[in-house]
This record gives sequence, structure tokens and C-alpha cells, in this order.
Amino acid sequence: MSDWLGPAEWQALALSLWVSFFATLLSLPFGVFIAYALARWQFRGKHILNVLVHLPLILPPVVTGYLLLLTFGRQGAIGSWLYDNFGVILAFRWTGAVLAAAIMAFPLMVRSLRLAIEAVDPKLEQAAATLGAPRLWVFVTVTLPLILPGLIAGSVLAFAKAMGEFGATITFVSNIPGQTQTLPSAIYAFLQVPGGEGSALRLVVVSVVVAMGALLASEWLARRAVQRIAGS
Amino acid sequence: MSDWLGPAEWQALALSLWVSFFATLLSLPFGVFIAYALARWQFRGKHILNVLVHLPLILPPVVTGYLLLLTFGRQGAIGSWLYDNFGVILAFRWTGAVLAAAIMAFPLMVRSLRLAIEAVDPKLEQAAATLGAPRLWVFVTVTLPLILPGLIAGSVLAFAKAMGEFGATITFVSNIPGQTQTLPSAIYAFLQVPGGEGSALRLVVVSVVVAMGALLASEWLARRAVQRIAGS
Amino acid sequence: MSLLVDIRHRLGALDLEISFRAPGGVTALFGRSGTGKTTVINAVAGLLTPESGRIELDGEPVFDTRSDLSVPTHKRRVGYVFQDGRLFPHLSVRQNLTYGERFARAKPRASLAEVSELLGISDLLERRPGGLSGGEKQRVAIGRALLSRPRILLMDEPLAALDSARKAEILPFLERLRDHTDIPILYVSHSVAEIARLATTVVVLEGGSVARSGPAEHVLSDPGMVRQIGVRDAGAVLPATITRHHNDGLTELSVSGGRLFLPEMDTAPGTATRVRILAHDVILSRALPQGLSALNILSATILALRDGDGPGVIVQMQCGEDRLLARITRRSADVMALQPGDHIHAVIKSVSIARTDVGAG
Amino acid sequence: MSLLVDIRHRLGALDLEISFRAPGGVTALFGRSGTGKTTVINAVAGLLTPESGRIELDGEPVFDTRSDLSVPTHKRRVGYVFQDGRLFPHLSVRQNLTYGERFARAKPRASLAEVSELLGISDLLERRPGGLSGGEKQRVAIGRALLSRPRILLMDEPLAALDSARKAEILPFLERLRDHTDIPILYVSHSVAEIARLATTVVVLEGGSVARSGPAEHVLSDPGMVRQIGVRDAGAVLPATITRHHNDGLTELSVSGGRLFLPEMDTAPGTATRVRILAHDVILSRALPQGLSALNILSATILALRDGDGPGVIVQMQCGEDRLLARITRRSADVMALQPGDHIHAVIKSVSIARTDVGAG
Amino acid sequence: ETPVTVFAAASLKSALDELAATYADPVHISYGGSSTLARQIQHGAPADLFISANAAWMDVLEQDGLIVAASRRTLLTNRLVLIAGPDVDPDLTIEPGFDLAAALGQDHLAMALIDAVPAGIYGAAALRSLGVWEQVAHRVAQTDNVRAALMLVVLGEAPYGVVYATDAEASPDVRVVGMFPEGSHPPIRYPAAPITGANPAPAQAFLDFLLTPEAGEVFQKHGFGLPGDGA
Ligand SMILES: Nc1ncnc2c1ncn2[C@@H]1O[C@H](COP(=O)(O)OP(=O)(O)OP(=O)(O)O)[C@@H](O)[C@H]1O
Ligand SMILES: Nc1ncnc2c1ncn2[C@@H]1O[C@H](COP(=O)(O)OP(=O)(O)OP(=O)(O)O)[C@@H](O)[C@H]1O
Ligand code: MOO
Ligand SMILES: [Mg+2]
Ligand SMILES: [Mg+2]
Repeated sequence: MSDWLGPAEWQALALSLWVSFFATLLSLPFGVFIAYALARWQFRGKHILNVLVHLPLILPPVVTGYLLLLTFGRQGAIGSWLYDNFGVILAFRWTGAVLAAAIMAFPLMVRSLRLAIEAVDPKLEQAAATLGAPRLWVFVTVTLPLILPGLIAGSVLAFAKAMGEFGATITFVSNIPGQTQTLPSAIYAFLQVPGGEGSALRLVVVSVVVAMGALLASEWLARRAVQRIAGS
Repeated sequence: MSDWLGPAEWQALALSLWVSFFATLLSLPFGVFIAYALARWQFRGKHILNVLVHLPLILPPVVTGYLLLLTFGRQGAIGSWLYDNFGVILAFRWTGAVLAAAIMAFPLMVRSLRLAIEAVDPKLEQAAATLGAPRLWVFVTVTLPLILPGLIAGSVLAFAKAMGEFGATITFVSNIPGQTQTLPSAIYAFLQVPGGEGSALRLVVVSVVVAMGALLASEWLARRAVQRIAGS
Repeated sequence: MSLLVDIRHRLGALDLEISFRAPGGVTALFGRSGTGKTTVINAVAGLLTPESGRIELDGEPVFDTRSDLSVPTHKRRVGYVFQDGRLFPHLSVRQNLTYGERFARAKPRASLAEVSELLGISDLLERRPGGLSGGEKQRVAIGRALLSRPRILLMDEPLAALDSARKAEILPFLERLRDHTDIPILYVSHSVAEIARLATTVVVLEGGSVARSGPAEHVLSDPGMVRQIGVRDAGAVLPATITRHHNDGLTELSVSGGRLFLPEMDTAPGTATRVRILAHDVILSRALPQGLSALNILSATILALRDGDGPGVIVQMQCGEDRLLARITRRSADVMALQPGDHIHAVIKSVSIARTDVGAG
Repeated sequence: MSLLVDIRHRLGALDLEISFRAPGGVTALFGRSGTGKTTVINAVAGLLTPESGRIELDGEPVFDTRSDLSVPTHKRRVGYVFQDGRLFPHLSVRQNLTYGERFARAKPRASLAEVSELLGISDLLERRPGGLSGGEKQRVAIGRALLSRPRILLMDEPLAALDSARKAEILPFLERLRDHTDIPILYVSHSVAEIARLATTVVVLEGGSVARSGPAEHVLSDPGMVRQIGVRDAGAVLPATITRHHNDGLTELSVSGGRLFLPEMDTAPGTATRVRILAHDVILSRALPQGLSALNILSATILALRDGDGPGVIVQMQCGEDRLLARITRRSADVMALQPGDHIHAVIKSVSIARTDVGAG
Repeated sequence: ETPVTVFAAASLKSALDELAATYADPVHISYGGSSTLARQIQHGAPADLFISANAAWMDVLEQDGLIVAASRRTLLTNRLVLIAGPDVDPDLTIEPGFDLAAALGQDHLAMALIDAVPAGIYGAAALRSLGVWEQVAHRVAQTDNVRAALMLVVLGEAPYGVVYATDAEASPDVRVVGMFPEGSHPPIRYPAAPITGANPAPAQAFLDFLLTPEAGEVFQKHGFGLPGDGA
């Protein structure tokens, strides 16, 4: 198979895996927090937050990428602040690709997590409180382990989505081989040239295989987590 | 507001609404069937079906569009068969835009429905069987009403996704004003024009407002459906 | 109207091998948790397919491994009342009740109005199950099963989830059902009181097979069943006839061994009924006791004495044509020098015969 | 160790206004469904914030609307045993038991090993809750609450979901808890038998307020409480002392009015205990009865007769320093011409005093 | 009146929209990437006329016999320019070996995909022939279309970019550093041709209209060159 993909393609694959992995990891804590807030708390602006989270799903990806550029670009409000204060640059970096993938995958992750959290019986959390555990501890030791199956499913879905993300990524961080050239950009490039369809198809097969593996692994992991909870 | 959008833009908005509506409607029965199969049945190839359903989420939309063109185009296996036998043409018609949007939104819809179906107690279905109701009748009179909240949420999510779908649509049915030019295609076209960002932004606002309305309506409808079930 | 069950099935560690015939009336399945009661009922309903065997309803097989027959649930025409009600939450009570109507082969014996009347749910028809109390829910579940015109009613601990006030509310309806319809009922319960009140036949399951089965009177009055039934619930069930209602609120009944007074019953004189006398509610006396507040004293002959686990002794007596059980201390038995064949008086407090232990049959 | 509750809260149609003081020992909250028992317990635990009032634990306020104080649940140090167990399904029994340990202000009075031993769950420590029986689950829940070193234990119908075998399994543990620790317990139950066995204080709720409260002996023996308690559960609770174990399996006890024989108890002679005598288990006799199989006969003086709803009469008697209740028919009362002030013999079958009705206290 | 359906490269949108508005008959124009449009025509898209930004794709269609080869015309030409962002003060002259790398420093040069999108392909060829490609190759940020490259420069994310003269013309926020010499890359041509078997007469009529001098003026106003201009 190492003959089957060229070195640039291997690089794109590796980068895609890397970016998707980090995007998933990065969005997980935020996803859990926002899903928890949406599932359990009543607050003003809840509907707005909900719509905001869904926005990347609703907007054409190019628009999302453009908005990212406006916000997180070096001239953007947050981007320049990040640079001035932390020296962090997102534009044209793999870190930016991570951000784009994370934002695009975020609605899917939050939805999975929200449903999982809604399924946790608040009575168990109350029980933990009567045993003296403060809120955060209750969350970490009771809620979190119980939503594990949903968390796995949501993460893998986000990972799969991140693997396929193209429009927002290329708009935000463009395509720099070895830095930001992900599998989808490579596929897109092949499709632009007459006769490139074969090469594009090869990469499509690769990404389908990866995503398929991730999905199967997640179903297996989620089943194991459920069994662990059901107990022996 | 009628001054705010030009006639071509109104047309794109109307077409997007129309296409998204039909895409949602079209995918609903298939979505329910497949979600039911995934939630309730054990069969060979279940994992494959699951991956297949998720494919449009995983692949870059352009690839999905290209695959649609290959399959449902007039030279494509299914496309030519449809044309020869029913005179149905999908490629470059609004019907094709419906197909593309439906396929892209399908994974989201199936996930929502699957979770809703898994939450229905099979014991209620058994109870209906003991009362003499055949399977299909049980499904229509018991399962379906009980998954209504999930069905609404899933449909609106699919609708929102369809409203934002661009890559697969423009690749499969092109960008013909009044025929296949949806809101996202129009946004794309504006982004190609120097100084078109303002116009693009206007359309982005329009699509966000529509999707936001749909999401809010769905939350409200789902809450009502839940209350109806909880009973007065 | 009858049911034949003869099945074998393996469930985890449990090897089920169950065979019994239920005539008309109420057949109670009785046994400890995990002995296979729900499994049997599910097999009859077609919700579980046993590994082998045969099930007949009214002489017509609905399951038979030899001829590879298994009629699907919705064609078996069984009315199943589940422990947990399982009402359709999205339908009104009326819609729940009429759900099975369209599939009933013939018009239901009783109309919606009649059944609602019988079950006391006429006022609830337009409400949704969500707002009903536990007892109301269970009555709707019974009505729903009835109106699907089943050939048999299956009831799996229909009252277990209810508190005693709710139980008392529903038991009379089940009695009316037994007495005013000809649908056989297969009834699972852990409560001897319920079974004594309702059952015409009792099938005792133990570890996956039938330990004892027969008419309720015989099985429940069998001193050999004390262990299965539990010391505090052991007792005798006697057929009785209502003779007269006294105006001080007592009802007089005749049993084969004499007469009994009970708190007022609303059944007409002449009606046949059954009374249950718990073994621990019976005091024995050699002489006919005088000046006691207990109204009910029957003469009997001792048949046998059986030692229990503790300091108690079960005394089995013949009283007219019926058997009576008493549970007394070893010490009393010794002091009174009780022997089989002795004549004896059984003192029974009228109020100690629970209302729930009386039923027509 | 004491608890003070004085709260007002509106819940739907119910106006709660509840005020009582619980000394040490077991305080039972008793009342029909929907009278606010769970609401009170939740208010004490801090899971519900009453509209106004004050709650004190050990004299320290944990809730007070006047000073705008409401200590959050996790700082109240209450051990709550929920009706439904609520064990953490993803943790082993050991992890469940030690969950609250890290937050306990001091070392628990009893170690994990001791508590497991006390509750009979030492062999389950490495298992997960999913595989436990209902009774085992409930015991783990009790152990978990105990090991968090609470200032009070709150128990909301901890046994209601269990069948009688499981109840019998757990009750002795609750008794040991009451007798071997100094943690006060607020105990909700519908079961008079449970309350009679466990409670030192009884608080009767009716329609959102306290109808009666006081020492268990007084409240349960109060003929005015017959309606709340239910005719079949009415009875008297008498303090008693164990005198002697006889070798025919009987234990002799002395009560202020005489002596009683019970099936063997495993408590040492000299121990103070309580016995419960149900009103419907008492037969009255003018003359001292002879040759009866009943061993327990106490002399008493009639204090009052009260008519019930049916044909029954409640007879309240003074028996030594204690009160005794009997439920007999109106007819018997008339035939025997019972009057307040009459001397009378109360016949009680020894075996009719249930084991579960005896407890140290 | 028969409507004409035109498939046109997206970069032509402003000019073509203006011309279509003045045309007597209704014109439907579907804008997209040349590759997307060409592939759609291969799959039977209902196009009457195809205007590509990319001769290679037009060649593919010609080989497939999908265009009326005899009517194929070069409609427009274009030039490549190096642009600088609003905050950049360029001190560069485009000539062989000019020090673009130094001007970029740690920043990026925005271009369209250099292997796939025509503007990128031409740009890379130009930089190669000027001998500066090796120095800047690793600093090139490639976008999926040339407009996105322009946008990066407009927003100041990239100080320099290589785009069409037409793009630079229309954008007041960027400065043109210089035009790449004609010979430094293959000529940039926009071929147009009616599609076989479609609607040849109206398509031809519209193409003829686009070839009129009046139309030429409009194109020139938007920065395009006309093939007669010596391209
Ligand atoms: N799917 C299963 N796999 C393995 N064992 C099972 C399964 N279902 C039931 N059992 C076991 O089969 C036995 C009989 O179960 P069943 O539900 O029929 O008992 P039951 O008599 O109805 O008990 P209960 O009185 O508790 O309702 C039990 O020991 C149960 O644990
Ligand atoms: N959130 C609520 N909104 C309105 N009414 C409520 C709410 N929660 C409880 N109630 C009502 O308050 C009353 C008291 O409830 P509570 O749970 O304290 O009763 P309880 O005595 O514990 O009853 P049970 O014995 O059935 O557990 C009930 O009538 C109940 O219906
Ligand atoms: O005009 Mo293009 O084909 O988008 O570079
Ligand atoms: Mg069962
Ligand atoms: Mg309660």
C-alpha cells in the first residue's frame, strides 16, 4: 500500500489524521460544557447559544471559513489578540486547520453529548451530592463516566466529519503541503485536473476506510462502555 | 425587505426553501426505515449499512456530488435507468438538488431517528401485538407517534443542513439561476465577484434567519409533542 | 375454554420444564422470584418462543415444535395485562381501550361503555394515561385487554406495583371479571391473599417445574405447601354459602362444618362463596369456649400434627367436609395433649377473616 | 443529636406547613401518598428549597429564610437512602461505599470492613451494582450513606420496592443501626409493621401538615389514629423485658400487665424490647379462659369503646401501665355487654405476635 | 425568444452579468469552476454555451466531441499580476530573479492551487521562468480558487498574491506590484464554444454578441484583454 500512495499523499493522510484527532480532542471539553449547559441549565440566551452551535452545520462551509478568517486571521479580532498576547498564529498553520475542523464538527459532537447527558438520571447526581461531593466532583466521577458511550460516539462522529472537512479549512488556512494540505484538499485538487479522477478516487477510498474503522471502533467501544455500566 | 433582496436572490431563497423542504420530506420515510433497522434489527451487513449512511458526512461534499453525477447523471447507472424507464432526469434539475440535499442531510436525520427509536420501550410494541395489531400497524400507531419529538428534531436538522448544502449540489446539478441556484450557490457566486462580499453577507443573514427559525420552531414543536405524551 | 401448556426451555442457568392444564376460571401461577412464571406467560402470549413443546388455547394449538407451528402474537388473541400497565402514553384512555377493537374477530362480548362501567373508568375516557393514578392505570389496562376480545387473559402480577389501597380498589373488578365473563385467566402473583381470593386453580412452580397443581382449595389448604406459601400465609380455603345479612352489619355464612359470621358482604343470600381461614388465626380449645368475644367456633377432628421449623405446630383438621389448618405452639399442643382423632373446637375471630379473603367462586 | 423542621412550601395544590422536632433514634414520617413526606426529606437534604422556614441539624441551622441561609446539599452531611437505591452503576460496590469518604469531616465511626460486616455485604465488594439483588442493593445504599459520616440518615421508603423476603433480610440491619450507632434516622414508610418495629418517634402527616407526633408507643396505640393507620394495622406497642428462653423454643417476656410467650428470640435475658399486639389479634373473655391453645392471656380494664366504620368496635384497655387495643364485632360487644371500667381477659395467640413486630428499643 | 444557458467560469461573473442584462433574449448563466462545469457538460448538462477559464478542459470537451469545434473561439485573454495588501509598501520590480522571498519574509504568497486551478498553474509557471519559484515555493498558500487568494491579500492575511489582472482591477483594496511578463507563462485564454446538439443557433447568437466590439469594451472595462490585442 505504500506504493499505492505517493509521499505527498501519505503526508496529507497523516496530516488529516493528526488534525482530526486534535480537532476532536480540542472540542471535547467545550462540547461537554456546552452540551451540559444546554441539557441541564435554564438561562437567558440558551436558544441563541443553541443556534450558534448549529451555525457551522447551516452555513455553507466557505462562509464559515471566511468568518473564521475574519475572526481568527492575523488581522481578526481574536486572531490579533492571540498573536499579541500569546504569539499564537492560526492562519496558514495546521493549528488553524484544527480550529476549522473542530468548529465544523462541533454541532455533531454537541448533539451527541447533549442527548447522552439528558439520559443521565439527575437523581444519581443528587445522590452524590448527599454524600458530600461538590458539583464538579460529581460531574467528573458520576456524570462523565455515565455519558462515556455518548461521548465516544460523538467524538468519533466529529473525527469522521473532521476527516472530510474541506471548504472551511481551505478558506481559512489555504493549502500548504505538509502544513495544511489535508486529504480532502488533495482530493479536490485531483478533481480539478482532467484525468485526475483516478487519483482522487484512491484518496476517497483511503478516507472512507479510515472513517469506517473509526465508526466501527466507536460502536465497539460504546458497546463495551455500556456493558461495563450494566455490570457483570 | 423585498427591496433588500434582488429578484434573483428571492428566487434562490425560494428554491432553497423548496429544495430543502422536499429533501427533508423525501428522506423521511427512508430515514425512518433505516433508523428502525439499525436500532431494532440484527442483520448481516448492518455495519456496512451504518457506514454507508454516514458516508456523506465523511466525504468532502464535492466528492459526494461527483459520485452522484456518476451514478445519477444521465450516463450514470441509475440515472440512465431512471430516464429510460420513467423519463425522470435528476441531473441539473431542481429534483437533483433535492436528491443532493437529501443525501447530504441523511446521516443527521438517521442519527436523530435512531436515538429516538432506541428510546421507545419495545414493551409498548409488544403490548400492541398482544392486542392483535400486526407489525406495521403497531409501527404506525405506537412507534411513530412516540418518536415524534425525535422525528421533528431530526427533520429540522436535516432541513437546516439542506439549506446550507453547497458542494455536492453545485457539483451534481450546477448553478443555474431559477433552476438549481440555491442560496449557498448564490453566496458562492457573489464571493467570486470583486466587492460581492456585502451581497454574500446579506444572503448569509437570510439563511441564518431561516435556519434559526426552523430550529426554534423544532424545539417548540418537540416540547409540545413531549408534553402531549406526558399527558395532562 | 381451556389452556394447555407443555414446554421446555433453557434460560441462563434455569432449565424450564413446565406442563399444566388450566380449566376455565382463574388459574394462578405461584412461585418464588425467578422460577419462570413470566417466562410461561410470555410463551403463551408468543412473546417468547420456547425451545420445544406445545401450547393449546381452546384445544387449538398456537405453538407446537413437532409441526413447527408458532402463531405470531397478534394472531393469538390473548389479552395480556402487564405488571407495569404499558398503556400507550400518546393515546387517550378511550383510544387505549379501543386499540384492539379493530382486530377482534367478533364484537366484544361487552361494549366499551359496559367495560368502563364495570371497571369504574367511565369518567376517565378522555384523559391521557400520564395523569392517572396507579390503580386507574391498571384498570384501564385490564379494560384494554378485555375489549380486544381475547380467548384468554394473561395477568403478570397486575397489582404488585400498587399500594394496598389501590389493590383493594382493583380486586373486586377482577372478581367480577371471573364471575361475569367466561374468559379464562392465567394469573401470576406472589400474594397468597390475592390468589386465595381469585384463583380457582393453583399451579405452584419451583425451580423451573410444576411442584403442585390443582383446585385452589386443595393446594392452599395442603399442609405440605406451608413451606412454599410461607408460615404466615398458610391457611385453608373453604367453600361457603351466604345465608343471611344481619342488621348489625354481620353476614352469616354456612360452611360444611357449621356457620360463620363475617363483616357485611354485598352479595345476595344463597350465593356460593369461599372463605379463607389463616392457620395462625385459629385458636384451639378442648371445651366449647364460653363468653369469648370471638363469634366463630367450629367443631373439628384432628387429622394430623406437623412440626414446623420454629416452636410452632401445624394442626390439620377435618371440619365437616372441609379441611382446616391451625398453627399453635408446640407447648400448647403438648399441654393440651393433642392427638390425631381428637375432637376439638376451632375459635376464629370473625374480624380476623379478612374481607379480601372472601370471594365468590 | 436532633433535627428541627419548621417549613412552609406550596406544591401544586398542596400547601405544606410542617413543623416537628425529631430527637435521637428513629423518627418515622407516616402518612398517605401525597401528604408531603418526600418533600420534607428533600428539604432536609437540601434537594428542595422550601419557600420559608427553618431547618436545624444538631442545633445548627442549615436552612433559614430569615437569615437567607441555605447550606448546599453536599455540605449538609446528610446520608440519604433513596427508595430506588441510586447506586452508581459504573462503580464497584467498594467504590460506591467509599464514595463519600473523602468528604467526611472526620474518620467514619465505623470502618468499611465493619460496616460491610454489619450489613452482610463483605462478599460483594468487588461486584458492580448491576448484578446485585434488590435487597443487596439497598444494603449497599445504606452502607454508602453511613460511611459518609452523616449527621443524620434520611430514608425514604427504603424497603418499599422489595418483596417480603428481602424486607425481612434488611430490617435487622436497620435495627442494629439504630441500636449500635448514635445517628438519628428520619424514616419514611407506609408500613405500620416496619414503623412499629423501628421507630422511636412517629410523625403522622395528613394533607400537608402534622396531624400527630410523639413517642411511637403512644401514637401507634392511640385509638384515634386507627383511621390513619388502617383497621388491619391498628394495635398497641408495649415495652417489654426478656425474662427467659425456654427450651421448647419459646421466649418469655414480661410486660407491665403480665407475661407473654413469643417464638424464640436471639436476645439475651434482661434486654428491654417492645412487642406489638394488633387489635384484631386480641380476643376478649369475661372469664379466664381454660384449655385454649393460646398461651398469652393478660388481664385488663376497659377504658373506652369506639365504633368503627363497619361492624367492628375498638376496645381500648389499660393493661398494667400500658394500653392495649382489641377489635371485636359490635355483636360480641353487645352480647358481652362490655362497658368502660369492666375487668376483662385479653387472649393473644403467641404466634400471632409477628417476629417483625419485636425490636429492641 | 429562446433562453440561452451558459456555463461560465466564475471569474467572468461581473462582466457577463452586465452583458447578459443588455442582451435581448434571456440568458441563464451558471457560474462555477471550469473543471466542475466541464465535467458536468461531459455528463449531459443542459448547457448551450461553455466559456472556460482553462483551455485544457475545453480541449477535453473537444476531444469528446461535445463542443462545436468549428465554432470554438478565444473570447478573452487575461494577465497575471503580483498584488500587495493594503498595509504593504512594495519595493519590488518583477524581473528574473527578483527577491520575492525577502519581501515575503515569514509571510505567505497567496495563489490558487498550483497543480489544479489555472491561475495557480500559470502563476507557478511564471515564477519558475523568472527563477524565483524555488525560493518561495514553501511560502505559497494555495486556495481552491483565485478569488480566495485575492481575499487573503485583501484581508491582510498574506502580504502578496498572484491573481488575474481582472481580479486586481476590481479590488480597490490591493495594489498591483506589477504584471508578469507575457512570455513568463503560457498565454491565458478564455475559450468559448457552443455545445454540440444543444441549442446551436441561440448559443451562436449569444457568442457572436460577446464577440462584438461593444461587448469587448465591457470586458476591457473589467480588465480582460481581447485576443486581437496581440495576445
Ligand atoms: N434473557 C435471559 N437470559 C438469561 N436468563 C434469563 C433471561 N430472562 C430470564 N432469565 C432467568 O430466567 C429465570 C426465570 O425468569 P422469569 O422472569 O420467568 O421469572 P419469574 O418467575 O417471572 O420471576 P419474578 O417473580 O421475579 O417475576 C430467572 O432466573 C431469570 O433470571
Ligand atoms: N413539582 C411538583 N409540582 C406540583 N406538585 C408536586 C410536585 N412535586 C410533588 N408534588 C405534589 O406534592 C405532594 C407531596 O408530594 P410528596 O412526594 O412529598 O408526597 P409523599 O408523601 O412522599 O408521597 P408518596 O407516599 O406517594 O411518596 C403530592 O401531592 C405531589 O403530587
Ligand atoms: O476562473 Mo477559475 O476556473 O475558478 O480559476
Ligand atoms: Mg416475573
Ligand atoms: Mg414519597
